[in-house]
Amino acid sequence: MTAPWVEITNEPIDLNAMVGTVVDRGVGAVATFLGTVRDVNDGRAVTGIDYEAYQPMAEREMRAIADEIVSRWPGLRVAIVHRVGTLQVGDVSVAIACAHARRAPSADAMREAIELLKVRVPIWKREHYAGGEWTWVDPTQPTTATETR
Amino acid sequence: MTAPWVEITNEPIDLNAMVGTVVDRGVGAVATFLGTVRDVNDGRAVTGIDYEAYQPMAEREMRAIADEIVSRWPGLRVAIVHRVGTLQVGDVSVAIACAHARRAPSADAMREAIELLKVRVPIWKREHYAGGEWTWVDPTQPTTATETR
Amino acid sequence: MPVPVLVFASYADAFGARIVSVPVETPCTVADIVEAMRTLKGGERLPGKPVVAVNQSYATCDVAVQDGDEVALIPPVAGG
Amino acid sequence: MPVPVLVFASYADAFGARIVSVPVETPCTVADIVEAMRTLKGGERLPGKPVVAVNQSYATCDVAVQDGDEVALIPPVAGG
Repeated sequence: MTAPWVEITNEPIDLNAMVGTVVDRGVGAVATFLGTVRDVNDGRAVTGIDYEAYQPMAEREMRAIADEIVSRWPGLRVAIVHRVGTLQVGDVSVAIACAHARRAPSADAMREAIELLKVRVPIWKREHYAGGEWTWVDPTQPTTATETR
Repeated sequence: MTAPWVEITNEPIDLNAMVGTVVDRGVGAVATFLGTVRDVNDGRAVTGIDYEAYQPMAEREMRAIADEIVSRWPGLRVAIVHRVGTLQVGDVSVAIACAHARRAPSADAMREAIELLKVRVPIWKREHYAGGEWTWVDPTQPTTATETR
Repeated sequence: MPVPVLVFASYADAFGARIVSVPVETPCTVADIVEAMRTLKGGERLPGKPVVAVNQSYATCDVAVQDGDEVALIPPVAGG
Repeated sequence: MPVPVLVFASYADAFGARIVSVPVETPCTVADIVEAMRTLKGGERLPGKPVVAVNQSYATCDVAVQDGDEVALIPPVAGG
């Protein structure tokens, strides 16, 4: 696969493979970002997260983000992969790789990509907590209500 | 191996393995940086790079950098690996992985780590150019003189 | 003809389905669809201004919807 | 007793060796070692203020060097 590689997947994310798709002979720097499931959020013990996506639109938005950052940092090569399904603590949910001749553009583009992804790409997560409660995370709310399974 | 993992190695760098050492249950974000050998530098066609290190001091400085960024971003988990020997275009020369509960510290620490590495760690590179010339790269000089092999 | 609307995550929980058949006459607007959805069971759980996508692009409330368009209600996103 | 000094990269090319035996009397200073190295073949290629490490830490020119210390001359670094 060639850059930009954007994908919603059910499988574990292979960062080495993503880096392989963005590196070419003109690349001197690759900045990557990984989101991982951590065991606490808003002070609550998290046991796992279900990720759900509106897959075709999510891939379309991810591709739009890739195109936007490439137009802002010409020569950039981008891969964005988001995993869906049930993830455990420590699993990688999203990976972004930005490759460029120079390190500042690769790092700046990586930051921009994850920020844009978080506000625009139609993906949702349901956090499960110790004790069996769960909630759909709503970043627009200061705290989120929970439901009991 | 546990974080911080710092190493000078002759072997290809496995980014997935590095990420594995910095992710733990409290980590929500991992920012990584890879330096790769590109086919042109200062307008000249590069055919390969020899990296040389003062290994024990290089590892000591890399560990000092890891310690410094951990003290600046508490909770950070760091891996820094630099490859030495003869590298081809596209090969990874250096990899840094910074893991944290939150993405801003992971990304900021990654940027700081590569900047510090480039000014402090005793590693040198000899670039080989199309035509057989080569030079030890001196970032303190605007342009570098070359010698013929 | 009713418009099938894709719903996700908390909205799918609210409506108890992943596709909701919304009783409107096409052509109509995004706003018409949202208002019609409020009258359905679960619709009371929609926020004041839910985000809508038409044909996989974010759409403002005045955007027209024709037969065959893919309409989706987008809960607050939380990827990453 | 001469001090063995580790040299690397372009400095190793200049001196034609990776360890240079520098004729100084210990204890001495980093500056003494650098000045003694300038008198050796290849020493004319050293910059005005070469960077020195003693026992794997960067050292200013007034740092003392004893027998057994590990001294190294550090060319401009270019890692990454």
